[in-house]
Amino acid sequence: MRERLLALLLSSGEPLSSDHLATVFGDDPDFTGWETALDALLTEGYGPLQLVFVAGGYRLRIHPCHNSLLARLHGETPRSLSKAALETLAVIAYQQPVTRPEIEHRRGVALSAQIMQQLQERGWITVAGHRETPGRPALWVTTPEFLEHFSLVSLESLPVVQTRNGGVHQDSPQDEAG
Amino acid sequence: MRERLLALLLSSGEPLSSDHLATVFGDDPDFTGWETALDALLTEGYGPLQLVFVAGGYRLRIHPCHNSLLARLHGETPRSLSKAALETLAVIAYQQPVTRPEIEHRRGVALSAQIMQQLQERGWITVAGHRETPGRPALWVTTPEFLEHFSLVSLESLPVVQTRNGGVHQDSPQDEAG
Amino acid sequence: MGGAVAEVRPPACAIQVLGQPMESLPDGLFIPPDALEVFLEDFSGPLELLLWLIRRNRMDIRDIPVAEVTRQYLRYLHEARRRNLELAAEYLLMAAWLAEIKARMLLPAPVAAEDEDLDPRLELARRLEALALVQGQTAALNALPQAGRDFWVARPVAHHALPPTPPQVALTDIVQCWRQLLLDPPRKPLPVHTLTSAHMGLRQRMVVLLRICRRESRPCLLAELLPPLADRLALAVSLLAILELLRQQALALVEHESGGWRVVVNEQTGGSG
Repeated sequence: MRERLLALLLSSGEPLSSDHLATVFGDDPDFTGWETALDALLTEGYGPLQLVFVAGGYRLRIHPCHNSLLARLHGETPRSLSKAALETLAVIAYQQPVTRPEIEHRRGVALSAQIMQQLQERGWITVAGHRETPGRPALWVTTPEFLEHFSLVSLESLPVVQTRNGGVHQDSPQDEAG
Repeated sequence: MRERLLALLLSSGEPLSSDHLATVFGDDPDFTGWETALDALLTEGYGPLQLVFVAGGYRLRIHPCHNSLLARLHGETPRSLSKAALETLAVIAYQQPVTRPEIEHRRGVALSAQIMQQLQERGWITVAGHRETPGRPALWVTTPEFLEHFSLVSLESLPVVQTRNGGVHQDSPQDEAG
Repeated sequence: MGGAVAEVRPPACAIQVLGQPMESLPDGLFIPPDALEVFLEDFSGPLELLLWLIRRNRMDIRDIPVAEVTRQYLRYLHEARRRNLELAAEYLLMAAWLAEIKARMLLPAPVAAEDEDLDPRLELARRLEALALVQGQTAALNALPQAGRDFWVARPVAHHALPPTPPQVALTDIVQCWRQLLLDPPRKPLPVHTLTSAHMGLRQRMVVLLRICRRESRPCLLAELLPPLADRLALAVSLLAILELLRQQALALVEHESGGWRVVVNEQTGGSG
């Protein structure tokens, strides 16, 4: 019975209401117990499928655990990051926790809200708190997803960057801002 | 792995080719063995689903054992094509690329705009260019949706129709018209 | 038995008149009253009617007895006209063509010519064969398993909103970018410095604001406290200063009797400062 119910749901492009299902199954003794099968599907799902009640009817949905795989099929083709976004990400990665003014200070240009949003949507940066200075600016850090995406065990495994007149970059901008 | 493959196939509204699947799965070690899972699905299906190779890709269908139940939901043979529309479709399928005057010549009657529109609305035919003759008539071809609807792997798998003293029908009407 | 007719089942149009298969009709052209129109409508055009006549008479497309076929064809036309049925001009055109072929058949064939090429029936035979092929192909197509008739596809199943595709960035890009920033630090004035510069300092602005509020010693509108003709940065700093003073409870917001809010010095904490 479960398979018959699934056959109906899978072949339908729109949610099926209980009434509609009842009409299809009718009083046919072959189809007794479809309500029980429906309840079972709602709680247990079926392989990669979940049954949900939405818009007055039942419809199937792919279990969200497959989202990242589906994104590979349906997602737009990956684009490269803009230079501004890349610089911002680099500053946050190496200087975290860091405030937005500090990022601007480091890059020498104002930072558009769009870039921060883009990096946030990627799940690579997040706010980890606020600095207790006037205005309480948000402190930006990289996320575990960032580490995972770039196959980093921890932030310590970020490649060390040395410059000839070393140490300049160690200046924490928060000292300057404070 | 089978469930992941199913998730992809279920989420897709069109057949997925091996190449496309290979691109999605990539070299990711998490997804090794998807080819084996695909073969298993082809032979065993999955519950009420069967996997078929059609229009150059893999597509899930409801197992035909549920057909009578599905007919209850969807109604028996909805909107079947008129004889004229079916003949027009056959001419386009077998003679493509073909112009409208050539279709009319083959069938021996004028072709109503309505029929072409109906076939286009079903997504079965489309214009693939223009013949470089006076008036630049549109060249009609069938679409992948046509293949899928008629369970064809490719145009080469259209059933061969022969006349008893064969060969005469091979005269392409475009030669006559051109 | 005719040779060239496509090897398919009976004519693609299974002609039925009032439920009776047309094949069972007597040869003497008996069409039930009111059925001729239905009968003719079943044909796409004159070519198909002709093909049907040839098949019914078991004639050979390659060797059509034109006189007999023409006779039968015209009987249908006359019958239709007698019943005031409107026939497409194509039907009359076909009749003219048949008459022409018949006339040319009566002419003696030139001795030297290859009879194949000069057979006046050749073009008609070609057209009929082409149509027979189309009918065969149509039948073959219609016999294929069709979606919604012989099988149903699994409709695409919905999924959750998908995570955005990660951009193509390598770790080396980030490292390289950071190195570049270190090697080539920006030379432009820095926004952070602008904030701490003497005339724009937040702390200084807080002091000024607190002084104004104390001097006025009345609830002030927010607009009154903001510097007139100031640029965006100065406005932002002033607003920030007010917010900071509110947070430190040196200033307070009070509801005014005329509606809206006013800023006053908080006498409990900041008033004496």
